[in-house]
Amino acid sequence: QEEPLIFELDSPGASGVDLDEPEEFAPRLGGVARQGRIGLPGLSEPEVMRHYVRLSQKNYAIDSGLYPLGSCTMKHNPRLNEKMARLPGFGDVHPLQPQQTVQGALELIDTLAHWLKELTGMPAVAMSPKAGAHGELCGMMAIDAALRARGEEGTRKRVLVPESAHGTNPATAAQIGFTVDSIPATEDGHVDVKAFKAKLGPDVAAIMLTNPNTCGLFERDIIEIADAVHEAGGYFYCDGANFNAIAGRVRPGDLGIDAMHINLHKTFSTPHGGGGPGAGPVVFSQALAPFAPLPWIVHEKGAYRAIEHEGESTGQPFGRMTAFHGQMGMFVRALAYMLSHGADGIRQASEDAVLSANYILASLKDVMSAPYEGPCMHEALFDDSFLKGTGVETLDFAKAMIDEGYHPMTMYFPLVVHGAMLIEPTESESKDSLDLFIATLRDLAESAKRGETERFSGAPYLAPRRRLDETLAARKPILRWQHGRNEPASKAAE
Amino acid sequence: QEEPLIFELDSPGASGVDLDEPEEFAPRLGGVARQGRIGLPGLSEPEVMRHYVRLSQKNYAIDSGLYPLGSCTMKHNPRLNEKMARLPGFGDVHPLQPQQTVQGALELIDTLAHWLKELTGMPAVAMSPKAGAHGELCGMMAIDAALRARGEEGTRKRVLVPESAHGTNPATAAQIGFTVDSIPATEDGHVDVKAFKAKLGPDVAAIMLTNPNTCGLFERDIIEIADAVHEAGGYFYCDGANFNAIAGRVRPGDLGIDAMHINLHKTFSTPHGGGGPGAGPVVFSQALAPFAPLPWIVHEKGAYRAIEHEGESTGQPFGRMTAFHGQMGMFVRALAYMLSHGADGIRQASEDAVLSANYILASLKDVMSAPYEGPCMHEALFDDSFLKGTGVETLDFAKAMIDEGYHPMTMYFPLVVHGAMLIEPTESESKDSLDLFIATLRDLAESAKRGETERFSGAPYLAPRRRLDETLAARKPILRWQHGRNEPASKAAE
Amino acid sequence: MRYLPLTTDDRAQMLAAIGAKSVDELFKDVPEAARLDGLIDLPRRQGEMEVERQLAAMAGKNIPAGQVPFFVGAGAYKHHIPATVDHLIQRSEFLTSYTPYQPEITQGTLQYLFEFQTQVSMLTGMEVANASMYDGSTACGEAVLMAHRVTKRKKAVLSGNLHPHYQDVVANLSDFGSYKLVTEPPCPKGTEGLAGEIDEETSCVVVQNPDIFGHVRDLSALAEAAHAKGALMIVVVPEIVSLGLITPPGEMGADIVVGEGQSLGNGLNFGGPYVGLFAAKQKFVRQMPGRLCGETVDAEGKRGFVLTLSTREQHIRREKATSNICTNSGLCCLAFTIHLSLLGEEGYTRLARINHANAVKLADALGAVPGVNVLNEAFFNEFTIETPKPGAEVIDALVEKGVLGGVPLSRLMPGNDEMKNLIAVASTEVNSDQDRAAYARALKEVLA
Amino acid sequence: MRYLPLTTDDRAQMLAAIGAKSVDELFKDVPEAARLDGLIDLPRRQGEMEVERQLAAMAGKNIPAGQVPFFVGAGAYKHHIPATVDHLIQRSEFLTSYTPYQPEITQGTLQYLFEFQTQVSMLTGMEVANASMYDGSTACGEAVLMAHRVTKRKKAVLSGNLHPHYQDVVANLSDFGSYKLVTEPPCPKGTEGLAGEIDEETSCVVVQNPDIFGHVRDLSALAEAAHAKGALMIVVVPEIVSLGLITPPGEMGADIVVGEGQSLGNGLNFGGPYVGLFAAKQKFVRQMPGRLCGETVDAEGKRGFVLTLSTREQHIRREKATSNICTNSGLCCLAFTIHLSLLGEEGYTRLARINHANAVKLADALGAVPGVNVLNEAFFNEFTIETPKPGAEVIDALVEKGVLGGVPLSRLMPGNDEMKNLIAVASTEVNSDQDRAAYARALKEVLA
Repeated sequence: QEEPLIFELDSPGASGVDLDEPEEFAPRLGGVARQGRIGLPGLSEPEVMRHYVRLSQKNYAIDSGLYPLGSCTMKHNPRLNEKMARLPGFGDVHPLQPQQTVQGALELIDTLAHWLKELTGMPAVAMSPKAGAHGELCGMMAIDAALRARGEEGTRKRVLVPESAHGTNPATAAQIGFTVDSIPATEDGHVDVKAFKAKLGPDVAAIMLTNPNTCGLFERDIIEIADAVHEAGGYFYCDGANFNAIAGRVRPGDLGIDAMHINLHKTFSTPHGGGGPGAGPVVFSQALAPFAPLPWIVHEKGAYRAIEHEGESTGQPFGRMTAFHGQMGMFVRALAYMLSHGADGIRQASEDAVLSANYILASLKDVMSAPYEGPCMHEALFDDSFLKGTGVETLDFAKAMIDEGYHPMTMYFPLVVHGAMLIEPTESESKDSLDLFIATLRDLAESAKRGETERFSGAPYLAPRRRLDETLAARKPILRWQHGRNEPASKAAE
Repeated sequence: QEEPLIFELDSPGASGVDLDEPEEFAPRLGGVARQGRIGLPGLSEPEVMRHYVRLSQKNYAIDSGLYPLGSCTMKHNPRLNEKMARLPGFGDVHPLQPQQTVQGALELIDTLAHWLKELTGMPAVAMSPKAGAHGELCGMMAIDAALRARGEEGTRKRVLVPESAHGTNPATAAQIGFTVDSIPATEDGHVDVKAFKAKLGPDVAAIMLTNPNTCGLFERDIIEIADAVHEAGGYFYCDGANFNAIAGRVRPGDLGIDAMHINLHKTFSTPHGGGGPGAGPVVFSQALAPFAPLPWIVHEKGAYRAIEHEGESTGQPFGRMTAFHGQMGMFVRALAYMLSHGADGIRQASEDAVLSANYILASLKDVMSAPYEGPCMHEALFDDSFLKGTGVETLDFAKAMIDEGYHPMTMYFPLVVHGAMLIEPTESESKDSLDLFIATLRDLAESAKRGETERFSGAPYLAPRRRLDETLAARKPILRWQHGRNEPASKAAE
Repeated sequence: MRYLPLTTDDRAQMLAAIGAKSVDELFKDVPEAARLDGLIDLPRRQGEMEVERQLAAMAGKNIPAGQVPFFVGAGAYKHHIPATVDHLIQRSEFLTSYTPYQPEITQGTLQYLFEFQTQVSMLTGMEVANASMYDGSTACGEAVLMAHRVTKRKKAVLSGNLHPHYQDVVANLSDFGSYKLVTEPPCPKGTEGLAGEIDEETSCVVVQNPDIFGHVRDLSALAEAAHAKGALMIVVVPEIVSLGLITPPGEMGADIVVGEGQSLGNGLNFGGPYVGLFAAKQKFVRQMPGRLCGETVDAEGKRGFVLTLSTREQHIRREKATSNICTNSGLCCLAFTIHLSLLGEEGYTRLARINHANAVKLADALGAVPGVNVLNEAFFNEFTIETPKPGAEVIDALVEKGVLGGVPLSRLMPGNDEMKNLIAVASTEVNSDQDRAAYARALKEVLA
Repeated sequence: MRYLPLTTDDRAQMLAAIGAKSVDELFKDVPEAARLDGLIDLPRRQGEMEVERQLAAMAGKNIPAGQVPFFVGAGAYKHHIPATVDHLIQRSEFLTSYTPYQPEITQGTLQYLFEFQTQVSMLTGMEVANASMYDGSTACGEAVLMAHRVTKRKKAVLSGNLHPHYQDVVANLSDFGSYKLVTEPPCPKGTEGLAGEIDEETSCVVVQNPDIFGHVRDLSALAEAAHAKGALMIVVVPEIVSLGLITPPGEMGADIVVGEGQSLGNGLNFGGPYVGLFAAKQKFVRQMPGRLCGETVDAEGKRGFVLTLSTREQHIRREKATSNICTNSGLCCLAFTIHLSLLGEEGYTRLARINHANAVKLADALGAVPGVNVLNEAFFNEFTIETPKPGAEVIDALVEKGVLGGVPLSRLMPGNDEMKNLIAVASTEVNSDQDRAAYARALKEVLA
């Protein structure tokens, strides 16, 4: 049974809520009362329930299977965290309530900030960024603010970004007016330090680096890189997407980093939710700490206080990233996760993530092709050379995994490797689960080499949908349902 | 991917909880400390989560599809009810807390009792029975207690039960020492009043009747029946399984009934839960009220009090059905449902249930065969005469529904009709949903008549399992997993 | 009406299809005298917010166990339940699924029932277990009836230290079933000798471990005495966590074990729903009440599960059924099974040790209060104290001090003077040192 | 470690397969100077019960909106959310699913995003909407950047009655992006004239409706003025329930509409996560930021949904992307969409009427308190009162009386003397007659 759109289930006049019409009163709308119908469908509660339950059944999820997504950590989401985030004292408090009525909420943010600072060895953190990319923006703004304070905002406009970087890095730098200069990688998957140094100069504002990098490797020359950029008068921004590989084993503060965002969902297990909400607090070095944006929490005279405006406390905040305090819901979940794991558990989790990735790398590199020698960090990178001549592309290989009950790995990223396949098993998988996954990928690789191309080119066969026509979607965008045009696109397209 | 048993996922030593070993202490177990291992498997939290999520995905549920089950009402379960049952004031109170600390819990039980009494027009209710069959037992015990009070327990041992009754009726009567005497049905699906009257006599303790009856019909002679059994010195027990057809339109108390259980999950929407827990409060007439079992709630001097022992209040309770107060969790859900619906909504729900059943009967009686003329109440009964000569049995027909995305209807019940198919759509289905169901059944009926037997004999083809060998299961019962015998039965059976 | 999908238009169209002028026509078989024209005198429909308010107001009048130092037991226990449990049992596919009579589309339910049966067998040390009963007390009643069927005898001997409510349930079934029952008087010292009551007419002896006073005993000798007379021993386990630390009844010679499984996965819920455990020796399986799930294969030879041996049950056998039961505590079993799966061997046995350790500490703390006497030599997580004042008064006075201190045994056995000054006190993993200190302090004040 | 499935044995076996002696070997690329040998100075792992206790203790120090008469708004609103919403968004398949880059196995997510986009378009009266932004304030910032891209101009004119935090977010982006910004002073009377500031360099004028003081206005003339100069009108909707009763911005001539969707389906959450709404005219679609879900067909011709027009996005375009955004508020959209689906046309518009009616009643009640003046002629569910004492002091004094009475505007605009005695007061369907009476009574006492 196909599931219609909610609009196609309309019973005019029906509603899934019972609300009593207010008693007669004189509206005070000043003449801007809405005229005419909006067009929303009417459904009863049981219909809405069934509709969304059925929709959910078309989704893959970490609760039902492994996600081998590199750079997009999908780990176990404990339900304790969900329960805690729903405590009325957290879920049902308003960001503009009088501060004496939200002391526990402020304490929670302050406590989480303490954990993040300790784990990173950095002296300050901005909690408000709403997602990783928002954190990047925050970090680069702080760098720009620091440059202004030095009077160098006009001269330092170049930001160095490795080829292998996440797309958000150059996009962020460009959004606030920096020019992006690309750093090449060495053959073994690291930043080319020599080339990097050659690019340094008085116009360089910062380097943006991911570490562990997107090839799954730890940048072993990172301290040298930090020293060099600092010596050249620039700052070191680290993309913290991969912090989950090293948390508890390495502190970014010890590596010379000036700013780094932390994806709470990647490292500290707030659920991905089908694409958000996330949270991206940014830790700062002493050099950048004064410029951290509003608001922040201070603890004085036995009480917590949210600093909401410049001048209420020390510091030269560069401004405000978002209306309120940030993603409180994610904060609660992340802190619940951290308290559960503790310093020991967080370290063990990082080790298990790295161990699992290396186990996959070691177990598959004879049938698939790995561009770099191990050991890797928490992600194992493969390229498509093992598919050469088989007629099977990376995309086909990945889609065939769906028929075996797996979500595909990250494909075609990082760009520095041809037909890249980046696999991050995370610490959440049991050895049995890893072994089954390895066996499946071995089987697929051997199948490809045997020339069983049909298994790949038409895949997936067993999913709720066969492969979807993305070109059609982009060429003639249909971005909403409309009355009267409610036949499926299949007919409309004919 | 197949899902193993939890025991087959064992990682010895692992655990999904973190508990600290207590400090050294001197146990006081008097020499009965357990020796040796229990044999429980060790799993982490993520593994347990995934295991049960995957198991759930093998289930059909009302949230994802229609259940056309006659006599086993499967209606929408509002989540408000779940939320209310989990309020700490209900979910986290102990049945033996001091009564002054559970006044609200006692109030809830008393309020629900009031609603049940008003809806049934009966003066008393026993809340403690744990399920419908437990309620039947309670009701028949009250009848026996009343007979004892009259000194007739030795002489009145015969209970009259229609052929069409639920199996629990005779089982209950037999369990407490009554003999069961069967009443035949008329050709039009009702109790044969003449035959019934002929069976009355000084040895008759009671009649047990379902109304609306299991053929989906209202026993139109019910008042005459009640009068007759009363005149003969017996009591009238009504099986309340079908009360949902008439709630708000007819009060059993107005029909001469002495005792009736109410399945809260059938009539007032506490979720079925894969087979329980249920709840089966029993309403009583004035004649039986004094014999209601312990405990019950009284309201006096502004406070609620639970009467837990004979002599604490008036009445001659026949005893105790269960340890505590009954199914509080179900009480909360049922009351939330009743308050939501209100007197008006409950009546409308009954009407919609009856309307929907009649709509199905009217829409299918040309392609399927209906043994009785309508109108029916909340269930539409069909027999297998339309399958005659097609080679398709009722069972096959029902299993073929699975491949169309439906749970089968109730089959081979009531026993008075050959190859019975009893369909109860409930008030929870939209007209679109009913129309789709009707269209599917028409298609199947026509397919059967066209002789497409394969579609039926091998069904289901698209379920998580094909048809299961129930004979093997009963012949060589394997009722638990055991170490060392953990290969699937398929191999063991070879 | 948010729960009702049919609109006025829909209803009109459907009536037209049926050929009826009004819904009233469909109710024409109802005798006119009994037709209600108007609405019953109850409130009209209300929105979610209003219903929430009313029920929250009622809930707010109760003191939840989690909000105070809490020591109430006597057959239901406050434990910490992992958040995973409630999340999983609320999944639509479990919560709103029907009894698994159609096994092809209910393997989820059936597989967890099979897992549940296996877990219950393991914990109790028995060969087989059913898919649960309503609760411990009704399971106990059914066990006695089953013993009568197995032995074809009609007399049961009940320990006086069996939970009084359980005694009442058994007595009720025996009474209406015309069976004979011998019940010993309660023995607060826990030294009751039952063997002497067992004779050639006795079908079973029913004994609880830990008993209502918290005493833990070795029942092997009693089992031998019962077996010597051809009778069965039924052991009642009121606190399933105890089996993480105590020799299982199966190893003591039990023939049938029943128990209350609430402690694993299930909240206090003011007494229900709970989950009755029922395990027995393999040879008695066809006399067991309740649902059984068994392993089998499907048409393609794949392992699968079905409800089985239903020839014992009422929907097939009607008046010849082993029991009238046609429900189990499905969702409560699931909660039990998930909680126990999370615990595993390590967690379950450690949880039991924590419970015992906490109870020992509490017994020492309360025993040190002037005038208080702990009756028990051996116990698990519950014990009995004797106080210089009546237990019921002490408990009420403790409420005023914010402590829920246990169950006065006079509440369970009114009219028995021996119980007047006794209180059953339970302590689980949820009790902290502060809780215990608060109790001891409050008790001292109350008794001063 | 309950979240970590690997056992010590597993780890040893895996190391052997890798050919490493220890985990340390795998971290050999980390510079020695930066390797941590010991544990970071933070607490060790804790069980669920302990974590729950700590967090519940923190939560217990806050006053939840649902427990007091509550009138705080200014960009986030307390509404009643049906239980169905939270149940559904917690389904594992929604909660723990990844961004739908693999559409074949994420049609659930994609279809609700398509439904969400349609609903947002309908409410705002716009042609297209994206799959959400972080929140209303960041959506507002992105809207200004988009206007700059569309018009190829660099100056924005901001209403002084735009939420001050939103102003800050826009200012911040403009500042670092080197764009020009003209911001009007706030106008508590709601009579601000913005048209005069719009010139040939202006890319957009940004105006909020209802504004920070609660004023509701017809913006048609402003739109015409903007369009006359080739500028766009961006309308900010801080309370999405308002569109059940107010003319949608699309009908007033808006080119881009952004808003805060928290009110539907999402809790207050102390400020996040919320759901930013972003709608625009069709012709601007390729300049929109954020994810877009579109309809297409699969290889068998069946309707399906995909993320589309990703050539605007950072993972393809890198530094040439329309925005650096690579997240939406997926689960918050779902909550929004489910709540709105439950409401439907009837429920949504009635909810808006109830909100307005309650606010009108409250305005009358507070306006009757001696010394209190209601500033607004026209409003939806929020209005501004002027009190004889400083607003911040009044609000603090109300807290002592158990009423959370609103937002002192001096908190949002410190240093602006005009704001000193003003309070923004919101009232939704959750406020009862008793709540309003309690507020009026307390206010009277505070001002006495």
